[in-house]
Amino acid sequence: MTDTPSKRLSGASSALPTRRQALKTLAAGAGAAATMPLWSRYAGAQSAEPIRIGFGKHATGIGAAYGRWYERTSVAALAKINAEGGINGRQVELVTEDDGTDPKRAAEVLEKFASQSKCDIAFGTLFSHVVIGAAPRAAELKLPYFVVSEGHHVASGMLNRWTLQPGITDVKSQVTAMAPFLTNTLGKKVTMIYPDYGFGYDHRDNLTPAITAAGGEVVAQIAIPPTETSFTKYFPKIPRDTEVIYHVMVGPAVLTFVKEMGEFFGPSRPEIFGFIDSLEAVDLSSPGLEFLEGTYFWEGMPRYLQDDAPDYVKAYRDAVGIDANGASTSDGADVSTAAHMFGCWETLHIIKAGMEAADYKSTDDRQALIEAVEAMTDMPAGPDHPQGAKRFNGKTHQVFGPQYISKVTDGKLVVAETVDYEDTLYPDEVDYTTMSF
Amino acid sequence: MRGKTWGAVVALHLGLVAVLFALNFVLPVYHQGVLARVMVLAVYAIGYNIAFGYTGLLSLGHAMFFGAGLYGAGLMGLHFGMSALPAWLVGTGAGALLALVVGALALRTAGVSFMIVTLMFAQAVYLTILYFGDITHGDDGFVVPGVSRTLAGIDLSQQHPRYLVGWVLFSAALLFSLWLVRAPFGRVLVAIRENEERARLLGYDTGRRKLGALVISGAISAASGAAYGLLFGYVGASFAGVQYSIFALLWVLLGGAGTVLGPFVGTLFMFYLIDLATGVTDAYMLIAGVVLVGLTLFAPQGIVGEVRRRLWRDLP
Amino acid sequence: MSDVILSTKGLSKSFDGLRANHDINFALHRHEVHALIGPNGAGKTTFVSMLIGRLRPTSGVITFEGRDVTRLGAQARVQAGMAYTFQITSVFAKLSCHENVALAARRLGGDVEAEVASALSRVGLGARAGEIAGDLSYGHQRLLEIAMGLAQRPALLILDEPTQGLAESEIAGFKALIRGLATETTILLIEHNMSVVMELADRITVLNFGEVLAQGTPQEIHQSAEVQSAYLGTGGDDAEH
Amino acid sequence: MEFGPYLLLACLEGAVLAAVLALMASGLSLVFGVMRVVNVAHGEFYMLGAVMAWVVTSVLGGGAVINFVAALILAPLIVGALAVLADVTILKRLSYDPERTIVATIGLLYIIQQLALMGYGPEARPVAPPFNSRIALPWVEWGEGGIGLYFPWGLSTTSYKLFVIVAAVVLLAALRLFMTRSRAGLIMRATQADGEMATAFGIPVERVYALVFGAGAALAALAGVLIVPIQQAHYLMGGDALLLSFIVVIIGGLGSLAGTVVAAVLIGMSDGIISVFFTPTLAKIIATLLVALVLVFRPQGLFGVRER
Repeated sequence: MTDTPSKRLSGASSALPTRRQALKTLAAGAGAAATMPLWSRYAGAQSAEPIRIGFGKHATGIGAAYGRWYERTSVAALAKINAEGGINGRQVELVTEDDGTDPKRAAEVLEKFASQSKCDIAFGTLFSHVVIGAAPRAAELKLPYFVVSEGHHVASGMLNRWTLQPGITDVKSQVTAMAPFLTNTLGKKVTMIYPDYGFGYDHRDNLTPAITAAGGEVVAQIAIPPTETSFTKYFPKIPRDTEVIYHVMVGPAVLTFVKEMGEFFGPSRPEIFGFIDSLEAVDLSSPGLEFLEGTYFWEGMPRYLQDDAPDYVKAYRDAVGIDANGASTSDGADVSTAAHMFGCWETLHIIKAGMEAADYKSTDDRQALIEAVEAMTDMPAGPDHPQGAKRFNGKTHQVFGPQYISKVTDGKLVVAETVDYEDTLYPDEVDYTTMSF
Repeated sequence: MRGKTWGAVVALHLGLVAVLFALNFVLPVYHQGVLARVMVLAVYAIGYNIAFGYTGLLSLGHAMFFGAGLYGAGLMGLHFGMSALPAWLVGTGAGALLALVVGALALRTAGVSFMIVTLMFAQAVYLTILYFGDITHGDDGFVVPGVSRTLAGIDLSQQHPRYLVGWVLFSAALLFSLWLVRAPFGRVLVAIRENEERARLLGYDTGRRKLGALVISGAISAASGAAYGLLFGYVGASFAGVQYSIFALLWVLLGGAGTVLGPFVGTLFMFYLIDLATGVTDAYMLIAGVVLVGLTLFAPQGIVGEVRRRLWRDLP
Repeated sequence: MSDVILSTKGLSKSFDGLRANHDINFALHRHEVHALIGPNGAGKTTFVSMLIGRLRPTSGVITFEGRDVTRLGAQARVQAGMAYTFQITSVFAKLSCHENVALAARRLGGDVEAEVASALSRVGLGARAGEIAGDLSYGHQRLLEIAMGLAQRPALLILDEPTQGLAESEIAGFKALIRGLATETTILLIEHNMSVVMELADRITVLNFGEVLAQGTPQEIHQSAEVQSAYLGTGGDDAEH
Repeated sequence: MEFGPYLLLACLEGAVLAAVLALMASGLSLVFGVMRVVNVAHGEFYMLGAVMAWVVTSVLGGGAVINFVAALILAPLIVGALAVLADVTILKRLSYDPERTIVATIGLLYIIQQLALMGYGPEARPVAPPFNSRIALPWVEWGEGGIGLYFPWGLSTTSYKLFVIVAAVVLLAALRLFMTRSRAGLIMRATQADGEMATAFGIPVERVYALVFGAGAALAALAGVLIVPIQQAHYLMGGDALLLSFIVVIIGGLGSLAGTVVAAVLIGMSDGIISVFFTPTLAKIIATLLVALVLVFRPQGLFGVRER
């Protein structure tokens, strides 16, 4: 993907999946532009060059299932933005590169965005180590880098002024928001099961004090290596007096994990609460998951269409192409990563809002874009923010939003409780706005 | 080798060094960045080549040396705020030390066993990095602090200083390996590769020389890892994983094992191959696989090796 | 300096209980050409392999230049002054003749170029210095082996079947070479070709079934009834050469 | 959980791992034993077995039992055929040179893995087990009224897991019978003992090599089919399985089938039991270092006899 846009259009005969989608995005935008009033088209024509957003995609490696849905959501969001006239009257184009879920490649991909494919900004990527590996390059390249990672690394101050996370909440706020529900509704004695690496430690380090603060107690912490493929041997470490099991696993073996947990407990299980990460992109009707009936999950955004869903949520789901069960409308077995991918949609809308606030014209305005986003605070729920009302903290570059707790009912996830963003806040750990660009 | 052709060889290598220097000022910014990266990684390949290409030690665990350099330098910066040069030296030293320990054990084996033993040791090193997550930040890795990315007041994260530091390191490694293969020590390494028993019966202590070669190889690989961390600012466990051991093998095989220029050519070629392949397919590692199989089948000598075979027999 | 450069006492080697060498007492005098002969499977190669250090003896002692070398590795013995040429050619096939010999000479330091030129020309390969060793004919590779031995300026040169595969004319040259060498070094020759043995050797040791059968001058060995009978059954025609 | 039931559970889990590992490692060991090459792509054949099981299941769309039996037959055949193809087109042309073969099979590893990613996708997909009922296990207890049985919390296994153990035992016994009693097995062993001699006796060594390579891959695929109802088929699942098989084959003594099976049981069981005492990552570090040291100091393996 090193050629210029004009070449790209003429060379469409060799169009490839990612390229084809970019083209579709463009075509949709062009069609929409034709229907708009003349002045708008004129404005668009003035700077015909589209705004280019580099999208680092987990297309291969362990993050691949997420990458696919992140891309679908992003393409859908841009189709909407373009149909509504683009950004500052310019069309927006997604330039997708595989980062291999690998930090080295992700850093290279950022270089490619900045200097080769002439992207205005970079965006994307979930896995923490990939973000942490790539972020220093973003700062060196002075390339705004909007991540959709849910890691705490942004708000912890580890990264830099050019890296922001305005579209998805971080694990620290998610976890602390769960503690009251856990202790008040499910039980006081909690056993945690989490992957034995950074993402799991975020859960361990944040949940334990939050549970204590809420009057409960973490009775055991069981770390499981991320490469593990069989889990039954870890379950005996769960103390007998456990009232709640809190689980969060990622990677290809998540289904095995949940299944074996069910087989372990049989009919006499404690209350079970999990982060949906354990089952993201996994069909709840998969064999072995029957036992999850009646257990609870954190969801970033509900996977199943809720009865009381507002119209903008329905519109969002239709645009992305997921059915009432959160699976692809074209393939019911292709389950989405609904709890995370909304972050791409919202981030792209924030980029639009930021660029318009900064009157973004060219890459010279990148700094102004960062400052414009830093100045944002409240983000009302609506078509741009279908997951719910949020507040952005410009100092920590981190957004705070609602958290959903859903119960498996008749094989579907039904929202049982919603935690508003006010209850997920925590003291600032960094002030990026004091750092130099 | 007669003096005249040696002169041409030196001219070729110095010429490459000069061209790379000049490219800093003319290349578009993306390719300049790529080349800086390739030069630093080519140093890793040069290190690997000394063990594999010249001494015949087919290791499947060199990522542990690269990782030792990366973490040795990065941790000094993260925990002690050490500046770039001493941090780099610590990293390089850590790699040399690790190579000494691993070599003392692994060199008791040969051939297939050596491959597997090095693979296992590297795996243990990788897991150790994960295990001591409190210090190493485990799987996430960490960003190298700015203070460690400064050399004599120059910010190494800037485009030109980074390129030039990479160039200095690469040039030093390239010319060192050119010198080494002509030096008596290097020639004995080649003799060991060709026929270890015969070399031993010429009175050479082959065990110690292999160990020496592995330590040099490990130190150079670590020098590359340390520089990589300091220049590009990120230290992570994936660099110590099995795939990066395979990469070194791949680059050297592709460029030509046992040639001085091969590691650079292989690294450069493979980088652009993958860079272009990602535009065509998500499964770009497929290209790596096809290249590996193709090389073993059709060009075991690699690119520079084929040049030597067909065109320039005295190319070292 | 003792007259005996190398000796063995009670040297034995067995493989899984199979006796390959048994209780060999052997002495090699300085500046002699000593031939080691015996029928196939008599244990000649096992014996020299222990001398040079490629095999560990099961029991017994090897003394070289007055020093017990039984526990030393091969390279240490070579450094002490032994040199060994392989029975099956074992040159560095991908390297040039020059580099092959230079590798042998370089360990000693000194004027390597002159040493290489001299060693190659002594075996008659002076004109082939630039050729790749693996491209040489088999006979020439054997000569290259000898040149590598010479370049080490050894106190003791062990030649394992050096004339195997050589043409008649080359054998003649080889004989002349060895005669010339006798003044500067000691030579232990393992050889099948009886004409070479009889012409070159000052003394001969005969091995049979892993034990010393006889020892003496060529004349004495030639007349020994024991040796005759040992060779009659197995390789009697060898003795007729 | 009390220590006794915990240990029993760890042993049961270890036995399942050991069963699958023994099958897979036997394939690796067979290939190394007869052909003297290390097949680094072996883990990918295991993965292909699992993926094929999913493919067969979804194409047939019959009942769980029929699907599973079909997968058990078809997947090893398909994977074995692919391996034979790889042998004929690649390994044969390398003359089975040990080092070049390793490099080529590393290439093969990436090719298979990435093709699986392209064709099958990045998801972990499940296959329904033919039967799967939870079996709670009792434990003895000395209570006031003497010895009593009770069912501890969590002490259970499933009928399918027990089936995997039994199936592996049967398959390994069959393999042993095949190698020792059948003519084909005899030919394989003759080739293993001395390839040149075998050629001299008119054994078509090349064909034997191709079939052995195919059979080794088929064993890995079989292991993959058996495991997929417990785990799921995923395109990256071959890596860890390969590493474990390496460990087993090395500990068991390269090329010795009996040693391989013993080592698989040892490694599988200890994996379950070590996790009782150590943190899992530390256990893995210790295990890998141990394997490296075994190769360094006892290259014939723990159970092998030193070759002269």
